Amino acid sequence: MTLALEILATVIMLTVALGIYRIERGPTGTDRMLSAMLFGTSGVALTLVLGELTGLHGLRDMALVFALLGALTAVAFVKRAWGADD
Amino acid sequence: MPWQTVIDVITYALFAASGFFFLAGSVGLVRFPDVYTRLHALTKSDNLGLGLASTGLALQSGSWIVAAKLLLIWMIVIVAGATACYLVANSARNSGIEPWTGGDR
Amino acid sequence: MSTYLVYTAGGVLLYALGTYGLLARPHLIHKVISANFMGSGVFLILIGLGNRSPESGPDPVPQAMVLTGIVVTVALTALGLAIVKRYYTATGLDNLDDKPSAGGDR
Amino acid sequence: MTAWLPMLVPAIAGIATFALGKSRGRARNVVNLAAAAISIALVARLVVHAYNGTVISSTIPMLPGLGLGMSADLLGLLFATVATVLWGVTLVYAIGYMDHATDRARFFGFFALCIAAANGVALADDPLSLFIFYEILSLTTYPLVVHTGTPEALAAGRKYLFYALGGGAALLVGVAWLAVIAGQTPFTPGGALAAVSDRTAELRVIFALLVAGFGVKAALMPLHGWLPGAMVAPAPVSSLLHAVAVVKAGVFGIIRLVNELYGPELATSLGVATPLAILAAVSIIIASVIALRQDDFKRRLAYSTIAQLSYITLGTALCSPLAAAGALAHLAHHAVMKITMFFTAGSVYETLHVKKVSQMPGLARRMPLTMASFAVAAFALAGIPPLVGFASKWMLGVGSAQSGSVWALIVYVSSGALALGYMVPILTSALREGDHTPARGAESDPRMLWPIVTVGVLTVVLGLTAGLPGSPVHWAMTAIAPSFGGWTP
Amino acid sequence: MGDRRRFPALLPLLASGGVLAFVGRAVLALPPTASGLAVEMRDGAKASGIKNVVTAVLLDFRGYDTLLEIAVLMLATVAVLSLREDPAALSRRIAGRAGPVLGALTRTLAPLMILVAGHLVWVGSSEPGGAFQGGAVLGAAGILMVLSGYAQPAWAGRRMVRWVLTVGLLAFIGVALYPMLGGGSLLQYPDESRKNLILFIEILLTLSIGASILSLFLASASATAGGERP
Amino acid sequence: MMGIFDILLVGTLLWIAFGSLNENKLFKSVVMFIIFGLFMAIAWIRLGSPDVALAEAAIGAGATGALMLDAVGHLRSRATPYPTGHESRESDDG
Amino acid sequence: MNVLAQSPGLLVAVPLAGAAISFVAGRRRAPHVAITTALVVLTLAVALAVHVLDGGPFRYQVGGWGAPLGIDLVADGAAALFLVLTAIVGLVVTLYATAYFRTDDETAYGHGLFWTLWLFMWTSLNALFLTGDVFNVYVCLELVGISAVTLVTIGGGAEALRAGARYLFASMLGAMTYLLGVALLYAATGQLDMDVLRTTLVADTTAATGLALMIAALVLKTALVPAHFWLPAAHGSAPSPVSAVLSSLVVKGSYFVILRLMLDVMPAGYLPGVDIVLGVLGSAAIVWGSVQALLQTRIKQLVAYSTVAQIGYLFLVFPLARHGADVLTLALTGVLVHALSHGLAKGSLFLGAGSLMTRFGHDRIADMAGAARSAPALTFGVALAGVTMMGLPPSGGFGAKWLLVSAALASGEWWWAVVLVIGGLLAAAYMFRLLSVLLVDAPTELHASKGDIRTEWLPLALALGAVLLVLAIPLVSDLAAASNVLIHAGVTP
Amino acid sequence: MSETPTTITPRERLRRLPGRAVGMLLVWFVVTEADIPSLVIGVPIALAAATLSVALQPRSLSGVYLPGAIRFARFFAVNSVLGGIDVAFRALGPRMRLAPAIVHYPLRISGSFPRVFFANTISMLPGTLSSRLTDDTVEVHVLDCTRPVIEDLAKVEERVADLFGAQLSPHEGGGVL
Repeated sequence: MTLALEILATVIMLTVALGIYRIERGPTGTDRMLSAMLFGTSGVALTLVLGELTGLHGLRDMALVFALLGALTAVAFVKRAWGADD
Repeated sequence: MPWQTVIDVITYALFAASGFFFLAGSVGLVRFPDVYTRLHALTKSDNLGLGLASTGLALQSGSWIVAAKLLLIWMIVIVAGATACYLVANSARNSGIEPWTGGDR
Repeated sequence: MSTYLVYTAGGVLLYALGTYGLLARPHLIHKVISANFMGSGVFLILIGLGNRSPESGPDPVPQAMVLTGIVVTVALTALGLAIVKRYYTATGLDNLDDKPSAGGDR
Repeated sequence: MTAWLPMLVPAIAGIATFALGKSRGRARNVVNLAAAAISIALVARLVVHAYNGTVISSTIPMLPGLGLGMSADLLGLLFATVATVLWGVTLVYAIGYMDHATDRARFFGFFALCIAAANGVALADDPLSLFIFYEILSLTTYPLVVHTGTPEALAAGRKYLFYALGGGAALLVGVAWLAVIAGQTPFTPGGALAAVSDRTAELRVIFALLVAGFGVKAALMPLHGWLPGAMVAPAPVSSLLHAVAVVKAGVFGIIRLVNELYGPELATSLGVATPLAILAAVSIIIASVIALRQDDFKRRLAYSTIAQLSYITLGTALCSPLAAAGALAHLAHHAVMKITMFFTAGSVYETLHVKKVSQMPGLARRMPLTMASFAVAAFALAGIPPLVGFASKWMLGVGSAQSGSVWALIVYVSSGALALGYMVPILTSALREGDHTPARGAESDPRMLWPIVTVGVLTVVLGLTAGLPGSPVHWAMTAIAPSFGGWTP
Repeated sequence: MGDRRRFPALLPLLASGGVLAFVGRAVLALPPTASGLAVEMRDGAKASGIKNVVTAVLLDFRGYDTLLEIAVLMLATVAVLSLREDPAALSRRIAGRAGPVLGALTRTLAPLMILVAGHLVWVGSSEPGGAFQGGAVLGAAGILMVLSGYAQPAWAGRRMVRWVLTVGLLAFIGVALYPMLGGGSLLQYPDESRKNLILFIEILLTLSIGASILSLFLASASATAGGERP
Repeated sequence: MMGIFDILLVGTLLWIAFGSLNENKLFKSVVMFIIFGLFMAIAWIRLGSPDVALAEAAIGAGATGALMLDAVGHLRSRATPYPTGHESRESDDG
Repeated sequence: MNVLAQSPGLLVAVPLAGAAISFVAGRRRAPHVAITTALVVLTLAVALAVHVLDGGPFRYQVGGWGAPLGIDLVADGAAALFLVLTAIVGLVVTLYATAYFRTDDETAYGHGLFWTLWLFMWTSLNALFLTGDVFNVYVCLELVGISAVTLVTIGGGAEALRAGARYLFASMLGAMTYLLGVALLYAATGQLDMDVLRTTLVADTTAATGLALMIAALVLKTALVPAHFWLPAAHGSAPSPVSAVLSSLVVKGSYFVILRLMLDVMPAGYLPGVDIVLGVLGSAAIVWGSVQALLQTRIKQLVAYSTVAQIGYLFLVFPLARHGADVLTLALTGVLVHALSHGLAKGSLFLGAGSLMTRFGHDRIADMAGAARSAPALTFGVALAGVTMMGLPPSGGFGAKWLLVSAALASGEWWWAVVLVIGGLLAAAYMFRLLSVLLVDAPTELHASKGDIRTEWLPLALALGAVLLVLAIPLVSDLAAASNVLIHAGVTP
Repeated sequence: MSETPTTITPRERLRRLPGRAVGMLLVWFVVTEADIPSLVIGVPIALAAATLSVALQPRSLSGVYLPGAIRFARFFAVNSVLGGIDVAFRALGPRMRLAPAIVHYPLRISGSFPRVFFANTISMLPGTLSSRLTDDTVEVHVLDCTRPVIEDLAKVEERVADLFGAQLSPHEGGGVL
């Protein structure tokens, strides 16, 4: 099971890293925000998997926090930095 | 086949599927031509990937309350993700980003 | 290559990168970001090096220090951004070199 | 505590003057005159004690291992007496002179502080204390030099500061170095450095530093540059400070240095006295020659001052008892003579706006009393007996001959001749017929006239009484004797 | 900071390169195992009865650091408040309510955030969590409410908000001073009430930290941006 | 396996940091920075510091991002005035 | 409750509580809170000094744990001196600020939050002077930094904001570098308490690197040349009471930590050459700062550059410390006296400059003629402060210069004395450049408006304090003898 | 689409509080993973959260219809998986089969919350993404306009209406942008 979790973690890590390519490329600010949003989901998953892996069950709270706050960045982007793209 | 092994096998499958969807989401994010299509990739696959991974983890934990908590997390992610998705798409529309309709790619 | 060393090395690189950014990037927000990178680099070094005790697990003292450090960094970041914004309102500049725009946000 | 009072009373008067502000002129005059009277009384009391052999002293701790000490010995009291008495006289003159000037509170305040500092210099018990008051003196003089606020006054002030602070810096290093190698070294007749006399190299450097420090105020060439320019200050300032307190503080420092810090013996054996003497001799000749060619009245007096101060330095540097005593006596005598002259210069300027020797024709008739006093002082300065300058010059000459320095005697004699050379033309110019109409009634404001007459008379009286006990000459010999191991004249 | 007209970024490059070499050498010179103060701290934490060692270090052993850290946060808040523009101008700019989608999100998430913040404080003594984490979530809830128009920037300077901002620090100081009455030193909690006092402080601190983070945002959310442009 | 994960994570961190600074587009830098904070939180988990991770997550995903984006919005607001054409179409959400 | 023994804890807690209360008290009542706090803190600082004089240095265990588990505060003679200095300058600045910041504009001066920020700064300074823990120093430094930066910007205006931003980034760079140093030091030694470090520190690359980084960071925070680039703008464009505090106290805070690290924590020669480098940089600061001050045309810039120069003196103690206990005693007492006298005099100068600027409505030195007549007390205060700056007797500055010159001469390294003398002369040059303008005669009707009694006389009071400090030197040297630096160096008082 | 400005009395708010508080307490229970002692602080916090909830959303959450909810959940789960698979294959396919378009869908469902719910649901389902919600229409971005989008959306709308126990008027049709 550990190995499966480790592989899953690495894969998720890889996907998030892939998402960074989108920030690099853009072309609009909105495109870049997508990567931040990607983390809202992948980060939760990564946290949960790592939490299971390390036996730190308290990390479920951290996943909860990620989930709760994940949208905040997008909201802030839309409400405060809107138009701050290319 | 002992019960635990069954669970483990199911978990492996769930994890594999989860990894697949995460990967697909990211590939979509990279490959899709415009903001709106990328948003599709992001919201659908990743939420599905998270759901599958959570299910796997819930199975492994073998505790209802933990499963409930994981479900709660997933639900929150879905609600937040859908809203964020709407907001971003909306702002993209408002800022005049025209959807890609094929052709120039 | 042990885990702690990977993160510590990353921390050192991050710190150096932050230093460079803080000194060399003219845009004020870049400077704020750079300072944050420096902070994160230091935190990585602190906790990375605190992870060298195989029998007793990670050292809690660096963790406490880093928690304090994070709070302080947040405070500094908020203050920095507030000053940058006021400065921009007052002068229309986003750098300290009197250049109209130090690279800007295009 | 008593030893502090001659310094503290003028200081308090100065602060009180500031506190009274610019409007309360009468109160200010009362305070200052009263302070002067009290100071004179205090000094007199101390003199009586000192003559009876009890030296009142007191030290308070200040720096680690070092204290701030005051000691009312005869040597110091001579300078203190000169400063205090002439302060009283000058105050009267200044009240008249400054009648219409602005910022009088500031003027009189710093004036009193200057005297406080001068008394501090006089009674300081050790190099550190001396240095401290010496620097205070520099500082409190600056506002007086720039008092008029004109550009030339500011330039002169700048120059003055440049020299004074440079000298102060040299002095600081010298005094600190001395403290590092010898600790607290209270002035002792005959020398206080016996314990460390083997560190010759350091002691030579320190001597040079200290001479450089005191030499600035003593206007020892080439450190004299500030003095002629500083004459732009109001006349009372020039008279008191540049003829009495400030420059005398410099030579007094040299006297303390040679006689009571190093001691004549050590100074001779280190070989530092002779270069000092030569420097002083050169200063005398050059300054006298320059004085000959000055048309500006006060400038001529200034160069005369430079020459006369070097008399004292030379006499001290000869390390001969009689010359040293003569130098000390000349310190007092020159003060009386020079103050008369500066009073005259100020009076002439304030009343008739005469600044140059060439504008003087007719002056003798216009201001006979003033010019008579000036004439007496001028002859005294040239060393004409029985006036006051004669006695000290005689001692200096004889002393230099006794010490085997015949060249010094020649310097003294020739400069006496030069003094006549630059003083007599002033008198002849004043006696000539000119456009100044004779005065009806008072020649100038009586508050200016009478101080001049007083010091003029003093010039004569002190000359006549030079042989009596208590006269500056006797006093100087008594004060100097211990430095030369019980020498009796 | 460096002359970038003629030597672009040469000085910074040297500085960071120097740091890299210098620190790298120092890190590599370290022995691969060391325990620092971990053992002492764990033993100490056992004695103090707080299961989460990090929390024990933060609020007990090095509580003084935390006191000052809270002061830093409050100070930064005061600082940002002092830098804010005219409050009247602010509320003119930021008006208007959220739309239905964002509003629904806020209405759903904000109460949940409060729950989670409370939970983080509660578990802080045994699990990861604590006042700062809770406060951060609380602050985020506040920010979300600001962004969706449920909270007004003009509140930033209000007396009520000031009180909330301060109450944590004041309580902390009070608890820190309290042992002095009995002859103890600053922050020397009495053994019998240690846990409760820490929980008490943490709860109030969470409120203050949340208010701080919200105020940091409120006070600086100053000018036109996003949907609020004129 | 986790060795790969660690190196991937640290490499990504450095990549993000470098990308954030090696960039003149302010908004990109800021987004990179926000992502950076989230990756740091993961790094803390790997270093066995869940408390720090939680703090970093809470602050990185919440306050810092919002503050940064607000600052970007502010700095953009005057440098290039917004086109005014959108107002009529604007819904209250965006 | 034994106030004397509890004074270290109270010296931090009281101003912190004051800061919090002043925040909730609101704009009108905050000044009263600040004045009350100032009086209490002054009392506490004096109490601490008395306690140290009576019984020598003592440690105060916060939380009762004791090092290495907890954090200890260290109350020794040097700390007591800085605390008392802070309290005195703090009280005067507080009183001055009640006049200076009086306005009806609600939003002026940071919405009336000056008081809170100032009390926070005071807290952090007290904490910095007392702390015995290297990580706690970091927190304190950040507190100082944030409050200082904000106070610089509190007057508003582009110049102040620009200076504040520059200051902030310098401060960030310093803080992060310091923390990196702490990280390495902790990794190498596993200790954070300075006293434990002192007894356990052994030769070690990592620990040495850490300490070197810490010192470099503190040097940046102290604005020693060439890390002074942020100071003149920050100190020059802040409101005057703030400038006074920054120049007279804040730079001393980080300097004090350097002093502790260099002379107390590290064994002699632990970082070879660093003491010389610091001395040389100090000398460079003296010359460069003074020359720059001489070239300034605006009054506060002049005073700010003077700070750059005066900071240099403080660093001469390090090369001198290698020459045995006697020289160390002289040099340490010298820098302590210098820190005190500079603190008082620079406070006076900045407050005086503020009053002059209010009076004239501008800050150009050249156009300040006639000040001596329209504001004699003020001019006198500036002059007295100048006397101390120059190191002329009778003033605290003289005592400091004397002690340092003596130490230099006693060590045999006379060139430091030359630097000191040159510094004094240059100080005289720039101070008299200012004074000579103030003394110039000029029509006074233009600016004859009466200043508030506080803005006229408080600068003079501080300057008088700086001058009269010369009489307190025995007391200072007693306290210096009760400092850990000297006690651990084996000096018996 | 603003809410009707009917005032809600404090009494009404108070009446909603217990229900919300119970709900919150339930969430608390889940969040703390059934930690009983935590109720000491959980009860007041749940009350606080409920108070905030009521303050933000004083209106009743318009009674969810339970059988509808179950039907909706099943529908959502299946379609969400389908949505994921759909996008995944489009993304990973060698030639991305994309034919995006903007569709305006006239809303039939009423009430603020159901409409938002509908818009969010659209975003989570295969090939659709709501991008603007106005008073009477929802603007939807579709990945593949070759599919019968309007019909799909109508089906979703029905499910959502079912969830809230509401009836829908017959459809008048929408259009592709």
